[in-house]
Amino acid sequence: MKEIQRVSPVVFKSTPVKTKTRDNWEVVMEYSEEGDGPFLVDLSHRPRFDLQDSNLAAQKPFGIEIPETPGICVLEKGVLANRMNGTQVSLYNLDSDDTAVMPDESGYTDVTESTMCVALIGKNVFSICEKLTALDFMDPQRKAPFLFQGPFSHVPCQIVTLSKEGDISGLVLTCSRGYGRDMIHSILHAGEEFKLTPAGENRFTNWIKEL
Amino acid sequence: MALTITCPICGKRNGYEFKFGGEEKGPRPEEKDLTPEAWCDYVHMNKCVAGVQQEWWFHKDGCGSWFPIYRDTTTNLEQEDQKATNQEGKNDEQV
Amino acid sequence: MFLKKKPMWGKKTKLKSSYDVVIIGGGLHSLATAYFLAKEHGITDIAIIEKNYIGFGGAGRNTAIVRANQRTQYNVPLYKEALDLWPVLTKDLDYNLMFNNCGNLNLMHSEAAMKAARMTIATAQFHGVESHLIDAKEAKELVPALNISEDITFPIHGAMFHPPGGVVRHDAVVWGLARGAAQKGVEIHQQTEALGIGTKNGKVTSVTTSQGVINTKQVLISAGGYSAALIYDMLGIKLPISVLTIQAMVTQPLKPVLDHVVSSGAYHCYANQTLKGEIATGAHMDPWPNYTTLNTAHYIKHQAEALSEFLPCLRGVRFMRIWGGLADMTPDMAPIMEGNNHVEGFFMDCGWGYFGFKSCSAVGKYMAEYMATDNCPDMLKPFALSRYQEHKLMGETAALVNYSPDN
Amino acid sequence: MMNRFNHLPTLKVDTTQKIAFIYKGKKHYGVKGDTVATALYANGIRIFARSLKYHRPRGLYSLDGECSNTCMEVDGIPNVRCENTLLEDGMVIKEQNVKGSAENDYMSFLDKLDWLMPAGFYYNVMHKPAKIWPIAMKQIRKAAGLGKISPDYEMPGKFDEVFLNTDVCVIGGGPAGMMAALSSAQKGLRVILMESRPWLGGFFEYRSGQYKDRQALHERALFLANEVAAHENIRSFTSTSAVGTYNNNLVTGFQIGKKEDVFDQRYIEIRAKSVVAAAGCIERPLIFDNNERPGVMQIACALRLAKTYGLLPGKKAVFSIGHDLGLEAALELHDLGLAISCVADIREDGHDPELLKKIEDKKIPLLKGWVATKAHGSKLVNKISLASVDGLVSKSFDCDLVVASAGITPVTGHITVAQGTLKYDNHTGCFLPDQMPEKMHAAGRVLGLNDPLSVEASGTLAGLQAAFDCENCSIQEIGEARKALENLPGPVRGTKLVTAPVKGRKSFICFDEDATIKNIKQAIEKGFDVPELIKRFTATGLGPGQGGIPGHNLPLYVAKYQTLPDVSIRPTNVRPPLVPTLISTYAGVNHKMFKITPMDEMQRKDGGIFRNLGVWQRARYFSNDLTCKKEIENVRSNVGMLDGSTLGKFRIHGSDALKALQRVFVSDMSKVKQGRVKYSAMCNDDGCVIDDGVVVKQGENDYYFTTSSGRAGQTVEWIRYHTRYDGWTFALVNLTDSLGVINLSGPNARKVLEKVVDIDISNEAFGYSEYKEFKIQDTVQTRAMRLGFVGELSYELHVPSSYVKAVWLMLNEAGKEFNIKNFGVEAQNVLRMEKCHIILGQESEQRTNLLDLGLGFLWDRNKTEAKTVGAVALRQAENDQTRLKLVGFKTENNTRAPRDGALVVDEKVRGYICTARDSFSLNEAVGMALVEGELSKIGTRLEIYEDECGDDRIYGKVVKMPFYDPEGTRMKM
Repeated sequence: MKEIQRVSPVVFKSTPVKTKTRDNWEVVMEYSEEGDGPFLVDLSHRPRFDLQDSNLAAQKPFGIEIPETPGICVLEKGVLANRMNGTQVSLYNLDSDDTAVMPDESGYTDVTESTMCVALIGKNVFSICEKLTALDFMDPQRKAPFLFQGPFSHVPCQIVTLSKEGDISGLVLTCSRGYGRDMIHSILHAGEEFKLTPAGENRFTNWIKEL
Repeated sequence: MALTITCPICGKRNGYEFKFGGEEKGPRPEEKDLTPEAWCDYVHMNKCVAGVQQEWWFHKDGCGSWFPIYRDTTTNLEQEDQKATNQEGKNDEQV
Repeated sequence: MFLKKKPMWGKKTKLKSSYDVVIIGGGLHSLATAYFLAKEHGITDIAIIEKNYIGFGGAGRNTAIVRANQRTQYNVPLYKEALDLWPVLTKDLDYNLMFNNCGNLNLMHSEAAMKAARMTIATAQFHGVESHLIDAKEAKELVPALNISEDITFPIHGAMFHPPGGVVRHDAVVWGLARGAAQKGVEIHQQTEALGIGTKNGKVTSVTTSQGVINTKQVLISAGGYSAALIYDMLGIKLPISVLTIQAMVTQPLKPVLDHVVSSGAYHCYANQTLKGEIATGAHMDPWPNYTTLNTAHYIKHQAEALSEFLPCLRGVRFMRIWGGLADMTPDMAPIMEGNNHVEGFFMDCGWGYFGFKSCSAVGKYMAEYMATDNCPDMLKPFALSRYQEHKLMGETAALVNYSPDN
Repeated sequence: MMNRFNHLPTLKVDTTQKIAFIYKGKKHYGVKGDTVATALYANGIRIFARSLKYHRPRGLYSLDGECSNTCMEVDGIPNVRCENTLLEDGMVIKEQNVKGSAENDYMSFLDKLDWLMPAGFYYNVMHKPAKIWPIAMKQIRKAAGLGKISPDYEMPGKFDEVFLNTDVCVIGGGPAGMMAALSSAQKGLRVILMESRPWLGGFFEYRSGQYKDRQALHERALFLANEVAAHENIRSFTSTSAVGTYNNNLVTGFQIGKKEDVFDQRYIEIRAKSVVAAAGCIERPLIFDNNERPGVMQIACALRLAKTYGLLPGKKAVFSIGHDLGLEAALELHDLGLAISCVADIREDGHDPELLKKIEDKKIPLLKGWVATKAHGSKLVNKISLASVDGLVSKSFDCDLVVASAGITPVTGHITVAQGTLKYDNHTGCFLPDQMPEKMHAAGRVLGLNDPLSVEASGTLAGLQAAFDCENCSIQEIGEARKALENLPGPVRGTKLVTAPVKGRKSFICFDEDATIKNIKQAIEKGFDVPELIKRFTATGLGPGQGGIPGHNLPLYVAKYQTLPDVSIRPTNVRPPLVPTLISTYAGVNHKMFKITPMDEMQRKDGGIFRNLGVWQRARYFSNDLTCKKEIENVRSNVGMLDGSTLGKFRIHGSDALKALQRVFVSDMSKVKQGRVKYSAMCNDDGCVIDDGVVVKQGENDYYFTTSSGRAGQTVEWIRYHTRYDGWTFALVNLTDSLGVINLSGPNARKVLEKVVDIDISNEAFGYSEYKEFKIQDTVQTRAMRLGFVGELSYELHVPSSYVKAVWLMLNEAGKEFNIKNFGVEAQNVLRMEKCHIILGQESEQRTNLLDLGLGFLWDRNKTEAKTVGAVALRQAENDQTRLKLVGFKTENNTRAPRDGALVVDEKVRGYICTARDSFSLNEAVGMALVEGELSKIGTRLEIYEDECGDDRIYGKVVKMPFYDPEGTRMKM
C-alpha cells in the first residue's frame, strides 16, 4: 500500500520550492515568486481544538490563562486561545515546533479537520478584507489580538487579528473546510490589486516571531 | 433600512448576520392536558405588534447564540428601554 | 376652488352614524367586497374606512402579477376565478385594467424543483388551468434574455409556463373598483382611521373611527398587512401571521425586451416589463416581522446579483426606484377568511402574504356572498382559522414558512 | 467645433488633448475632461433626445442629470446620463427613442395630439371592444421605453465592491462637506467623504465671486480640497454618488473608476457612527410654455458650460431667474462674451445690492417682477416671451439661449430616505430638514444657506456634531460652533412662483414623463388630491430623472391650485437609488460560495455530474444516462461508493447532553447503547418530520449524531432554540466538515473493506446497525457504521477529511477486482426508494408528520417530561384519518412508472406521487405516494393523473413496503 498523505483544503497554483512532511501533511515551507507581500499562507495543517466547559475559568489549556471576555485572544508559546463565548474557547497551535497535543479531557474536541485555516499577512491586508466583509478590523477600540466571529466573503468565519501595525499587519482566518476552494478564490481575487501572493509556512513563522 | 442587532457576545452587528426566532412567548408549556387551542397559541399565534416587542434572535454567522431583544417593529430599531407595546394585550382571551 | 369635474369615487361626504356594513381598509379586497356587495347583493349602505388614501398599502405596492397556478386544489379554483374575472371587471367597470396576459414562467433550478413543479402543473391541468412544464431550451425560446448556462449559482433546469397569467395594472384596479363601488352608493372615507370595534353579547355593534362612532352589525377587516395587528388590538384575536416588508423595484424604461413574467424561487426574484417599459422586479422579504415598508441596501444588491446571473443583459440597465410594502405571511402560505366565528358580525380576510392582488377579484365576490348571506361559500371553507389547531395546514407551499426556526 | 476658453482657472478640461468618439456613426472630437454631453455641445449638437410621449426635442438643461433629456445609448448601454458621464476615447454614442433622428423625428406629430391624451387617459380607452386591447397593448409597448438593450447583451467592464467602516461619513464634497470632514478629522476620527463629481469643491469650484479677503470662491475650493487631501484621517471618494442612506447610519454609493483604478465601477457600502448630509442644491425649474425647448437651460448649467468646460453656452441670451445666483451668472457670462438682451427676475426686491450695481454698471437690462412665459422656435429657441408676474404686460426678445431658474432646491434625498422629515419653509420656499434621522446632520445649502461663510460654518458645526455622536466632542464646542454660524447670514428669501402666468398646456412640470401643468389640474379634478396620488396617476417624477425636475414644484403647485395653506405643503417621496445605478454595479463581484467535499476532485475526474444542493456541490450522476441504470445495477450486484460527506455530523457532550437529545429526537435516547447505531427523527412543533439521522453513544452524556445534508446548518440553532429556557449544560461541536463520509454499498462491500482494515469485520464481529472505531493502516482514525439505506450490505465510513483522498484511493484499488464504481445521489435515490426508505422533502412536505410516514415506531410517547418537540401535535393528530399517509404502490399491468409529482385523483385530488421509477432491480414500476388515509389500505386502486396526460390515466395498486428485499436479508448479510 502507498504512503498515506493528508490533503489540505487549500490549494494554491504556485509552485512549491521547499516542503516538509509533518504528521502525514506535506507542508509547503516556501513557494516560488512569493513577492513582497501581502501573503496568504495555508495553515490548515496546524492543530486546532475546541474547548467547551461551563467553568472555563478553571481550565488552563497548555498552561494558558483563558481571557475572560468573548472576543479577546491571547497568544502564548505559539498557542492562540480565542474566547468565543461564555463557555467556549478555540485553540490554534501556531507553533511549527508542534508541541501542543490535545489534552485528553472530555471538554476538548480536535477540530483541525473541520476548518480551513489561512493567515493573511503583510501590507494592505485590511484593504483586502474590506472588499470581502463589513467587519471593522480598524476599530481603534479593538486591540490585537482579537477575535471576530462573523461573515467573510459571505461565509461564517473565525478571524483573529494578530497585528494592525502597517506592514506587519496580519490575521488568521478559519472557516468550514468545505468552503476552502471558494474562500481562497475570493481572497486571492480581492488581493489581486494589492499583489497578494501565496506563501509558504516559513513566511508565517518568521512573521509571528516578529510580533 | 439597515438592521443592526446587538449580540450579547459579539456586540452590535449587521442584522443580516442573525436569524429571527419569533416573538417571546415564554418557556414550553407543560404537555399534560394541553388543549389544541393552547398548543396552537404557543406554536403559531402572534400578536403582530406594531410597536416594541420582545423577540428572539440567533447569531447565525457569528457566535451561534440565542438571545432576546426588544425591537420596534415600526422602525426596526432595537430598544434599550425595554418596554414592549401591548405586552399584556388588551384582551388576551378570545371574545 | 370648485372642482369642475366630479371626482372618480364620489365627493367627500361626512361619515354617517350608522351603516349596514363597515369595511376597515381601503385596499383591493375591501373595495372589491364592497363593489360585489353592492352589485350582486344590493347592499349599498357601506362605509369603507381608510386611514390614508385608497391604494396606499399593498394595493399600490404589489407585483401586479396575476396567475392561477397555485399548489393545492383549494387554491387553484379561487385563483382561476380571479384570473377569469379581469376581463369581466374591465368591461363591467368600464375602466381599462390593462390586463396583459403575457404568461408567467416560473423557473426551476433543480431536479427536485422540476418534480415540485410537475405536481403544481398537474393540479392546474386537473382543474382546467393551462400550465406546462418546459425545459430550459424552451424557456430560452420564450425569454431570449435567460441565461441557461451551467455556471450560475442556480442553473436553470426548466420552467413552469402558465400562459393565461400575466400582469394587471394595479392602480387601475384600485381606481376602477373605487369608482364602480362609489357609483353604486358605497362611501369611501379616506383619511379616516378605525380605532376600535364595539361588541355586545358576542355581537358587533359599532366601529369607532377618528371621525366618530358608527353603529353597524357587520364589520370586515381586510386591511392587508395591517389586519393582524388591528384584529388583535380591537378584538384580542391572535393570528398565525408574521408581517414582513417585501420589496420591489423598477429599472429605467426600455424598449420591449421581456415578453413574459419570469420568476424564480431559488433566486427570490421575479421580473416583468411594464407597459411603460420598466423592468419591475422584486420579491425579497426581510425575514423578520416589521411594519417599516422600508427597502434595504442588502436586498437591492442581492437583487442585482440575482438578475446578473439569470437575466444577464440587464447588467447594462439601471435601477431607478425601490420601495416596500407589507406581506402578512401565514405558515402555510394560504389566507385566513372567516366570519361570525369569534364575534357575530365580524369578518376577517387576511394572511394573504404576497397573493392579495392576484386574488382580490374573486375574494371580493365570495366575501360579499359570505357577508350578505351569513353562509360561508364552499370556495372559502378551507380557509378557516381553525385549520392551524387541527394540524391541517393547507400545503400551499412544500416547505414550511415560519419565522421561528421551524424549517 | 466650438471655440473653447482655455485660460480660465476653473477649467476642468484640457483643450490640448483631443478625444475621438463616434456619434451617429461619424467621428467627432471632444477634449480631455469633457462629459459626453459637453463634447456633443462643443460639436454644435443641441438636440440630444426626444421625449417619451410627445417626442418633443430635448437638450442640455442641467449638468447634474436631473432629467432624461440627455439620456443616450453609450457603447450599447441604454439610458446613460450623458451630462455626467466622462467622455472616453472611442465611445460610441447613439440617440434613443427616435424614429429618424433626434433632429428630425417622424413621431414629433404626437406633440400636437396632446389633447387626446389627458392625464390617465389610457384607463378610459382601448378596452372597448375587448379584442382591440391586445393589439393596442403591443403598440403601447413599442412606443414606450427609452433605451434599447438586446437580450444577448453582455455588459463589459470590471465591477468591484468595498465595505467600509468609519466614524463619520460626509455626503457631499462641497465647502460644507469639506469643512465637516475637516472638523471631524481634526478630532481624531475616521472620516469618509463622498463627492459625486470627479473633484471636490461643490458650488464654490466654478465661481469667480469673492469668498473673503479678495480670495475667489474657486481658490477657496482648491484650498479646502488640498486640506482634505492632506489629512490622513480622511478618505475621499470622488466620482462617487451616495445613492442610499439607511437607519443605523448605513450609506451606500458607487464610484466610477479612473484610468488607474482596477474597476470601472464599484459598489461602496459604508457603516458610520454618524453621517453628515451636505449634498448642496439643484435648481428649481421655472415652468412656462416650452420650458424644456433646447436652448433653455438652468443657471449652473450655463455657467459651468463656460467655466468648467470652456464653452460659451450661446450667443444671445435672455435670463429668467429668481435668485442672486442668476444675477451672478449673468455677470460672469457677460464678461466672457455672452450677449444678454435682458435679465427678468421674478423678485421685485431682495436682490444683493452689489450684484444689482454691477448689472447696472454693465448695462444689462433688468426687469424686476418679470418672468418668461413662452419659448419660441420649433426645435431650438429663437425667441422668448416675457411677462410681468401678474401676466398683464409682455415683451419678447430674439435669443438662442434662455437661462431659466425659479430658485434653488436643497438635495435632501439622503435625509428623507433615511426617514428624516422635511418641512416647508415659508421664508426660502424650500423643503428644509425638520426631524433629522438619528446621528445624521445636515450642513450647507441643504439648510437653505447660501452665504459662503455660513455654508462653511454650518459644515464645521455638523462635523463637530458628528464627533459628538462618536463621543469625541464636547457640548461647549458645539455651542461655540453654533454661535459662530448664528452670527453669519442666514438663508435668503426665495421666490414662491411655481409657473409663469400661462394656462400650462405646454408647460412641463416633469420632462421625463411629458407631464404638464394642465395634466396636474386634470388629475386633481378627478379626485387625486395629494401629490403622491398625482404621481401615480400622471407618472410625474417616476422617470429616469428620479423626480429631480418635478420634486419641488409638484407639491407647490398642488397646494397652490387647491389654495391650501403653507403648513399642508408636503414633499413627495424620494426613493433610492438616489442616482440610477447599474445592476452590474450593485452586483459587484458576486462571489459564489459553495462547499465541496473531500471527494470532489476524485469524483470530478471520474465524470461526476455535479449539482448545487444547498450549500454543497454534489455528484448527482456518473454518466449521461439519467436513469443511472449502470450505477444502480453495480450497487445491487457488485459494490459502489457514494460520497455522503454532506451529512450533518455533530458531537454533543456535557452534563445535560442527553436531556437536549431527548428534547429534539422523538425516540428515547436514554436507551441508546454504546456500539450501536440508533436511527431517529426530529419533528417540529407540528409533529412534522424535519430531520432524520443516527445517534451513537460514545460515553456518558457524550454522543455523535448525524443529520440530513440540508439540515446540518440549522442543527445547532435548532437544539439551542428548543432548550433556550432550560439553562442546561451541553456543548455542541459541528464536525460536518471534519469528516468525509464514504458509503461503501453492495454485496461485495465487505470484501473490499477487509482488504484495507486490520480488524475483523465479519457479520458476527461487526453486524448490522453496529458502530465501530478503528484505524486504517494504523493511521486513519475511522468511525464506521453498518447501515442499509440502499438496501445492501453497507459500511458508512466517517474519515477525517484530510485522509479521505487516501482512503478513497485505497478502496478503489482494493475494489478493482470487485468492479467498484462511484454512484451518485440519483442512483441512491432510486436504490433507497426500492427499499422504501424516505428522504425528507421527497416523501414528506410541511404537512407530513412522523405518523403519516409510518415512522411512529420511532416515537416514544411516554417521555412527556422531556417535552419533546412535536410530541403534543403527534398525540393530537394521531387519530385523524383524513391525513395524507405514505404508501407504496405498483403500477397496474406493469405500465411505466408515473412521473414524480403526478397526482392521485378521483373527482378530487387525493394525494400525489413522491418518487416512482421503473425499477431495474425489480423489473416493475414502483413508487411511494402520499394519499388520503382512506386510500392507504393495501390493495387500493390508485388513479394517477400526470401533467399533460389528457384523458389517459396510469393506475396503481397500494402494496406492502418495502419492494426490494422485504426481509432485509441483503443489508444484514
